[in-house]
Amino acid sequence: MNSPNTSAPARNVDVARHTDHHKLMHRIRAFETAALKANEEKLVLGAIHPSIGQEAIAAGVCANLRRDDYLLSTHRGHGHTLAKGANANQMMRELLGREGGNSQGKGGSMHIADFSVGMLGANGVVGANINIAAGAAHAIKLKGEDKVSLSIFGDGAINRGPFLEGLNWAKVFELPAVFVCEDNGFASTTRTDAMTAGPGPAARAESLGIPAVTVDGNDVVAVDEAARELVEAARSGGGPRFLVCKTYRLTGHTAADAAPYRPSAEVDEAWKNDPIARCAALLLGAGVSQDELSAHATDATAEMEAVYEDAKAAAWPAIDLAYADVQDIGDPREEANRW
Amino acid sequence: MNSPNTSAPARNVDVARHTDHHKLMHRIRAFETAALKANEEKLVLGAIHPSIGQEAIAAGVCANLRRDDYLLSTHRGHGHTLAKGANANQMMRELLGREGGNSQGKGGSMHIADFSVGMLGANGVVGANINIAAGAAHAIKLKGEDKVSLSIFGDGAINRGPFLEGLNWAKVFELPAVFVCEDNGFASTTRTDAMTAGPGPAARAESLGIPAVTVDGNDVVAVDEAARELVEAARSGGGPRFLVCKTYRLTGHTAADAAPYRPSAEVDEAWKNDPIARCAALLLGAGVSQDELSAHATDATAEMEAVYEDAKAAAWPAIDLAYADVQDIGDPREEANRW
Amino acid sequence: MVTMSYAEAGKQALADEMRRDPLVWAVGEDLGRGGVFGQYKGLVEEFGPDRISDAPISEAAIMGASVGAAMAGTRPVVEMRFADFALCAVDELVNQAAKARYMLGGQTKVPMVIREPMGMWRSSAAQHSQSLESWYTHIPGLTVAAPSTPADNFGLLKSAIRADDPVVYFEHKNLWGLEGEVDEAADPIPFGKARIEREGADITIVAWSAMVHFAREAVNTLAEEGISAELIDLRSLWPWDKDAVLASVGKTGRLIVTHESVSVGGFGAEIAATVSEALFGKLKAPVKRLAAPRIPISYAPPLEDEVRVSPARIAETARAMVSQ
Amino acid sequence: MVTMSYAEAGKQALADEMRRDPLVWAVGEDLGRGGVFGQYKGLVEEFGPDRISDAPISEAAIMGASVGAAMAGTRPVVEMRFADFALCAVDELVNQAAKARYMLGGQTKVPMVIREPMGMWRSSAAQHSQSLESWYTHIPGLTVAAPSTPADNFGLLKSAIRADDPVVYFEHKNLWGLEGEVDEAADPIPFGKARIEREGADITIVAWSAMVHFAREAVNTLAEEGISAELIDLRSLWPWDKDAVLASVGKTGRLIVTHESVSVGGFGAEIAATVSEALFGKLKAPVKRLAAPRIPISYAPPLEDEVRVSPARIAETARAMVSQ
Ligand SMILES: Cc1ncc(C[n+]2csc(CCOP(=O)(O)OP(=O)(O)O)c2C)c(N)n1
Ligand SMILES: Cc1ncc(C[n+]2csc(CCOP(=O)(O)OP(=O)(O)O)c2C)c(N)n1
Ligand SMILES: [Mg+2]
Ligand SMILES: [Mg+2]
Repeated sequence: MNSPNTSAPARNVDVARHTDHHKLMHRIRAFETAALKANEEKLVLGAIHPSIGQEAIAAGVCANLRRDDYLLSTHRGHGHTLAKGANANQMMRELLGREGGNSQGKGGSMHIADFSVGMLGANGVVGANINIAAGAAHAIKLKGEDKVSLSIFGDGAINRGPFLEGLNWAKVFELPAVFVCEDNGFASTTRTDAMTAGPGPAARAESLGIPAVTVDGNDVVAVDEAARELVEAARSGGGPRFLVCKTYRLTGHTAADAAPYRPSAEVDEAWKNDPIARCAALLLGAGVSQDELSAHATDATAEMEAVYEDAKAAAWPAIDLAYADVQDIGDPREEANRW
Repeated sequence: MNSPNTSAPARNVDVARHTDHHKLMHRIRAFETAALKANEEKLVLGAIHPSIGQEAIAAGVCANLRRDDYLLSTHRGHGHTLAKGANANQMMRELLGREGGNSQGKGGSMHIADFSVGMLGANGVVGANINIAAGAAHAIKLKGEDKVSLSIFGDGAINRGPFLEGLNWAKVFELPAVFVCEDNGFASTTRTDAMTAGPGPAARAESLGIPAVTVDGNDVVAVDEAARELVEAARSGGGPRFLVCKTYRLTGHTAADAAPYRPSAEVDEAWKNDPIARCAALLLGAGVSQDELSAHATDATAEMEAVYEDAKAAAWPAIDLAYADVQDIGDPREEANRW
Repeated sequence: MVTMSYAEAGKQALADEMRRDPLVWAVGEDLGRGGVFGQYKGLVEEFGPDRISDAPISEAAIMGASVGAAMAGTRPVVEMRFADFALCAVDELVNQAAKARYMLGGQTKVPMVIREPMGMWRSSAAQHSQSLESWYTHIPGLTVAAPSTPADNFGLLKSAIRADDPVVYFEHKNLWGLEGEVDEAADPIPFGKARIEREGADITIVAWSAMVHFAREAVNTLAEEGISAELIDLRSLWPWDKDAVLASVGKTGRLIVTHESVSVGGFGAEIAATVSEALFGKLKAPVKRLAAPRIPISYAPPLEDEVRVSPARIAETARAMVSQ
Repeated sequence: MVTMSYAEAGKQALADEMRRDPLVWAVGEDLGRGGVFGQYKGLVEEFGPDRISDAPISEAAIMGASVGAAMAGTRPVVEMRFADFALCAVDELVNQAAKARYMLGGQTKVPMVIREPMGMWRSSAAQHSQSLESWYTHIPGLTVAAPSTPADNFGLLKSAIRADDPVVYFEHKNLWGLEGEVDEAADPIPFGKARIEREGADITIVAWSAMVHFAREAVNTLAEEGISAELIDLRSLWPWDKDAVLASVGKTGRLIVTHESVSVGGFGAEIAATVSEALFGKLKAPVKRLAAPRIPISYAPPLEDEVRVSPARIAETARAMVSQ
């Protein structure tokens, strides 16, 4: 599934850029580690889907997006959202259902969104973000803007109808849309290849006239470079593009899933291919000190522990919010039909 | 779109088989001609979608199906249904909403079906028959039968989600399913290629691991030969197969559509490629007399005129049927909630 | 005041709003050739194919892409062709469009209009005839409208396009050709305001969409017999004009709710339940629902007609209630 | 009699029916590993992967293929995982499964069970919490069930699997772990027969699914205060046991209908409208619906709780009605 090769080939290393990746990946990992702790402490209330092991995709892809570009994500969206520039405090508050969460505690992890940085939402329905992203790209085209709209989804999503409809749509209208498939080998407890016919996501995209590139999704440099080209092509009027990132889900499907359906040796092996360690090795080779690299980790951990403390201390959202933002027309309170 | 070449290359002509095709195509044409007349006389009550010009697909494909194989069709399904062996009298009665129609007048043209010959229904929802056909194939596999399930749909249907989901399903479960796309260049008033990304139906099927063959759909011999191989492969456990038949819709989308959105020269040109004329030319070349060929036409016309007369004379279905076959549980009459 | 058809009124409203706001656009299958009922005829010539946009046969994408396009600042008008086909895009409407604003804590709104031609249209059979308006009244976040006249189609469609949230907009297929007076300078008609089509003292009849016209026939018949019926056209079902209905039934003491869709689980139940509760002890007769039996819609006319509530039946019911 | 959980009862019923009839099979995502709620645990070991079949994430194909598989002589049990995801397959359910038998003039039946885990399950938010049972009561051709106990889940699921037409089968996510006595030798429970959970004289409370348990709490509280409430568990909503409800309300003169789904357009409206009409002049108080406000379901517990009807609120309402 993923390349077990942890030493990157010799290449020109952009130290500043990859240092940013390294920091960001640590921040994502630390955020999710804190979220898992919060989950154990029963302070996260709904399901959370960690992206541990997949951080290179979030970092590498989003490094190529502007703040005003659009991003649409999945149930496994913490990393993407952080990488797009969302505020970690607001995100953690959202996961804990507290006041000051991005969505005022009304959405939680599976609906994480931050419109202030162009992040238009994770989604609880597999594949639903694909058409929404195509539509955001449609708006960009209609308004004559130079933004792109990028959606990230899993390898399980490619079997849903909206995958076909959304990609066809983006190509028919030649929209500035980029589709990124995180191919982590699993859809919940099922190995994806058992339920996926044919050669996979890239071939499907190509059959719809959309150029597709496949990369090692645990190599942040490869992801970054591929994404740069694809985003650029889409932004400059070249029509939609497709990126497949091969990776592995190091945790269970949700925080509650111990993943007994796969051998631990497989997981151990996959840990050797940890994208953060690979990025660190690259930077070390390029002359960055181990101390500095370690500092990224400890800084991230400290940041996210504070983020968690902040969220823990936050109040519940005001009850009135239950009736806010339903729709402008009609009063939902009047319709409560209670005694 | 379709090959304008009306003279078939020299080949070994199976006169008996192609004579059957020729007769059948004339019967389909005559049935629809009668239906159009019925429509003009306001005796057909809902929309009808003629398949005039596409008869070679119905004939060539269904010649390779057994009576107990399953067929699922579209809104444009008269030809397929006749070719599967349905009774023309029952069909015309159905189109006129009369007693003795296949579905007792409850479905009409768009829901034409004849379970006694394995024809499980046309469909009013574009693309919906694809999943249903995959499911019938699934049942065949579960029951260990040697049937196949074949669905026919248009080139517009390949942009609907069920196309992806149904083909993926059939391949994942290696089902005895054959998918036939009638590529007639139009979806209602819209040229399909304007709304279809990428190289088209065959490439999409192949991206899902399903072998696909493209033929001139106005050449009944080519359709027959290709279908034979594909049906055989599916029947013998080879998994699903895909057939694209290039053709042209000689009439409007429905009987009510004068098709002003296309130049008449284009239609005139397409008439030169009439599949019936092409088949006749082939048989003539193989020694069949013009008289015999003409007799096929006049016999078919006579048959279908009688069919129309029979339907015209038939009574309306009994009112009680309105409440029959809703479901076994619960009485719909009781729920009429009328005074 | 101009005379125009129901279809033309819709077209005129859309064209006006598209002239007024460059962010309004329409998308659906075959729109470039005027739409299947001609309700977009000529618009592509004025607005071009980007704003009167064709679409692949991809209802889920039409709906889902419009959600994204709405979030990204445009105002899509979505054409579903037949209300039945909107069932190919329910996740996009119910799980996405309707919930996004709330679920995302007000970070976005989803201004879109979903046009769903509804209802029985001679011998269209079970997959091209449905009226499922009650479904959408049950979904928080959605507004639901069902105009019965050209003037209402003009005024309500304008409101729908200007609304900042998704509006499910049911046009009745049997009304496309209906002619009526339209004041082209009139303000948009707000949702939740019923139209008292006829004042009366003895019984109230509540209807919407095409059923208003059947009810009017019944009211005329009753008038000849000296029974004075008040006919209320709800115009929108969510919100619905509870005040107008309660005021009317408070006066007449009797209510018939009639709709084309299935009686069981239909919106008539909501109205009947609400009125029965609010006017408990003040009604002169039980509230009566006249709607379709719980059967799919047939192709053959005599069977199809079993599903229709006729003016005669409405009149008969009213007569019996008044003499009770 | 054996004690088992609601989830186990469903599993047991399915296993029994699969042993009895080799044409019964189940299909859905992750079934091979027991299903997301463990409700299929161990079944693949007994029946193999063809009959406890995994599926791609393709709800439309799961539903649509099952329609075809049912037409071709098998009896699929379709797992939708969350009722919300069934919205990705509404055309297949409503336009195809529900209508095929009728539309094709009785040439086929479509025996399939659509299992839809429903309802609020702490902090699952707007896309994983919905209760849309009223929708399906509105669709001719569909049977709708919503069991509240292990015994009912056992008996009703058996009936659903043996039924020759599509049954939309709502299991409540909050009930999976609920334990109860099940008679494994009992006959399947027919649809349309309510269970009188508690007899009473002063007021009738009608509920289904998880709400039965809230209502029972309220009934207990009321009993301590000397108010005798009759609690009816409908078990199936289509058909629903009108006779039992009318008999009960005929006796008590008062009715509360309570459900977890949104009040507007909910099935409570159908019951309230029916009872108000049938028992006109015989009621001691207006029929009261207690159900959710018309808002999506929030993630944060205090906001989510705004959607819930509590036992306290049911008791309070009953108290007020009885003292009226
Ligand atoms: C339409 C739909 N069906 C099923 C689910 C349940 N579900 C949630 S995540 C998931 C697996 C998704 O797999 P993939 O797309 O590969 O993403 P990953 O979890 O691997 O990131 C499933 C089946 C859902 N959320 N939506
Ligand atoms: C889901 C759905 N969307 C739209 C329609 C309306 N419609 C009926 S036929 C048709 C065109 C179909 O084109 P194609 O699949 O190429 O078949 P053809 O008519 O050319 O045989 C359309 C859009 C429908 N029946 N179902
Ligand atoms: Mg995956
Ligand atoms: Mg076509």
